[in-house]
Amino acid sequence: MAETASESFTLVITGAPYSSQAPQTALGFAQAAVNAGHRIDRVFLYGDGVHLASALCAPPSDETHWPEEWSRFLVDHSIPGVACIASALRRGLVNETEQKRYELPAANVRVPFEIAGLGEWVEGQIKSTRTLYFHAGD
Amino acid sequence: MAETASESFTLVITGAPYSSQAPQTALGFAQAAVNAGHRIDRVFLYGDGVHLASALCAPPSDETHWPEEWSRFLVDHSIPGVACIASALRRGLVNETEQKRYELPAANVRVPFEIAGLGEWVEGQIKSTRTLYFHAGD
Amino acid sequence: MTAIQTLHILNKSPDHPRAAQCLELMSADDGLLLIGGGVLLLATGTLPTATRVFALSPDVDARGLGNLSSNNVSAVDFAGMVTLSLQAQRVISW
Amino acid sequence: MTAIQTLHILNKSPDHPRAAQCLELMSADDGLLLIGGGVLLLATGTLPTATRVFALSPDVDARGLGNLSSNNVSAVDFAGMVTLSLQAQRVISW
Amino acid sequence: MIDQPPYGAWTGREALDMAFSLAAFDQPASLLFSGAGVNWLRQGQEAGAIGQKSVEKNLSAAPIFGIEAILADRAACKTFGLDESSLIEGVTLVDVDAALLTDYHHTAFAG
Amino acid sequence: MIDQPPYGAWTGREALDMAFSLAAFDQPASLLFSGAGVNWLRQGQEAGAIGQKSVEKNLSAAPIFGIEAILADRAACKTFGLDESSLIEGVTLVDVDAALLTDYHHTAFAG
Repeated sequence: MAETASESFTLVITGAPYSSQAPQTALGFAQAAVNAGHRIDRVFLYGDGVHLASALCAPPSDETHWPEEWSRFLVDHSIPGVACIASALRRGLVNETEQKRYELPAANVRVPFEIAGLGEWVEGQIKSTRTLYFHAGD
Repeated sequence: MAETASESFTLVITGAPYSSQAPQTALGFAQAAVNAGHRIDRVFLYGDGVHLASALCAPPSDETHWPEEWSRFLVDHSIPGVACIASALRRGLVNETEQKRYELPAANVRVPFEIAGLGEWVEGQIKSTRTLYFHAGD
Repeated sequence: MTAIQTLHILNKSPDHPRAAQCLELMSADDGLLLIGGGVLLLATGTLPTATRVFALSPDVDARGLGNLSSNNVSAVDFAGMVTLSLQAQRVISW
Repeated sequence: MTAIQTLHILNKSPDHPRAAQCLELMSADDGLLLIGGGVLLLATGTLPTATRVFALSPDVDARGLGNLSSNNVSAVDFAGMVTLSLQAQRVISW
Repeated sequence: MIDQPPYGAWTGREALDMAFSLAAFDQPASLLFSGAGVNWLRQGQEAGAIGQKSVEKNLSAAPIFGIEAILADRAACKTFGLDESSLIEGVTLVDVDAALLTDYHHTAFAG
Repeated sequence: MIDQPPYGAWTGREALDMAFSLAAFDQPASLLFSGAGVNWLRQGQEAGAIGQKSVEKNLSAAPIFGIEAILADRAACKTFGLDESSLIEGVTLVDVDAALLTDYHHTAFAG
């Protein structure tokens, strides 16, 4: 009996948590993809989506903590999470390298998210079976 | 000859910099209001507008640094800048008080912005001659 | 059931200009998957008739539209969304 | 020139549902101030005729619409926007 | 005034907070749902399915907290297939026109 | 694909960056402007007036950097009063329909 071929995805999130539903829908999709035996090559945060990588969100305790949920999922499945550097620097999302380079008072990127260029998105698009985008709705 | 009566404004910014034009338009309006001899009682950041209070934005050097421009304007004219606490906590904007309370790794609110509740907006709306909103466009 | 050429994933409310463009640019052998605010198309009664239409269950339920789905609309969960996105030749996220 | 009752400040592109609602809800004694993407209404030729219309110059210039302003539209700068917002009895920011 | 559909964006929720805050400070406030925003008022929303909270409870509590009225644009309700039987309780259908707006001193969107 | 008007939001700019990035990695890419997005292509934009940069220069450089085509939806151009004389150089007017989309492997918006 032939096994179901394992496919791979690149997911691009362009909507911010607590502003759009994009991170929530993307997580539901990612979990289902992994459960079905597929691979997620990379999650790429672009535009307002970079806010998902914030280490400083403190939503009310009865609301889902989307950055935390996403971080845990990425760590559990060893999936790279990458925030676009141009989007991130404009929007105030920086890791320690960027903090030093731009002499900023703090860093606020959550583990395991990294900061990198659009090349990571291009590479994902070439490599993965499908690239899906999760945009803000309205 | 009668002097022009001095009026006062509360400005509410709900659109984020580098995502919407709202902070730019609001600054143009605020500068013109001050130049005309009017008072700005308060600038209130709500929803995605709280990102204007970020201390960590590092836009390309040939783009306007909106958080910096706004901070300077507020300091120069002793105008209170207030980010809504509920919007800010969800979106990862925290000062040192909130950093401690929620045990977060850093604080990222820029001087002179403060964090406070919607009561500040209600008060502004009652007190000022006009309350204007600067929303994201699309 | 023939293969889906392009799967159009629509998360915009029916009054959003991008929703109109998405509906305009679909072919008969394409599929339409409604997610997020896009599921409100189930409420306006302006569903395309020539195309297969799917709607993401959690989004349908969240918006209280569970009993509006007609026979022309198939409810799918996230697993179904994954399958659809692989079955189709291409995916466009509107 | 009679007083402006409500000044409607519109920053949404003409294809945005809120732009349509703004235009629908204006009275003849109201004023319309186009800012941001709202100035694109100067390009579509669907300006309201019963209402006084203003457009914020920097936004008009940024979008290359400087020579489209007809006689029915008054260009204002930020100082003019401040004045208008105080002259009107109420302001609605769409 | 709430014209954005539920759950996809946070502005509807944040507009509710604004209205409740006005009421808490004894300022008269009403909520007007128009356009796709009327979908906030549909009965039977199960927002838990997408990890969010339903606002149905908040809206039911609105009169207790001093919100004067929950208004819904009749035409928009019709567009989205909503009538008295499918709307949550306590909603008043109105024809939204220029005259309605002049009944209020301030009109604001949350975003 | 760019369907949002210029300067009010950053997505148009970020879509350009995506296209340039594809070209930089030798991936074939074209830009399609539709809806209110066609207003990015109007001659004589003076974005300095609002503290932003015009994209006219970037778009002129697009062919040099390997962008295959800059397409604009004919119908949208008409809606916004744009014709060959008011468009920047290098733009090809097309009728956007289902057939056009099938010419491309990937179609993406920046937001």
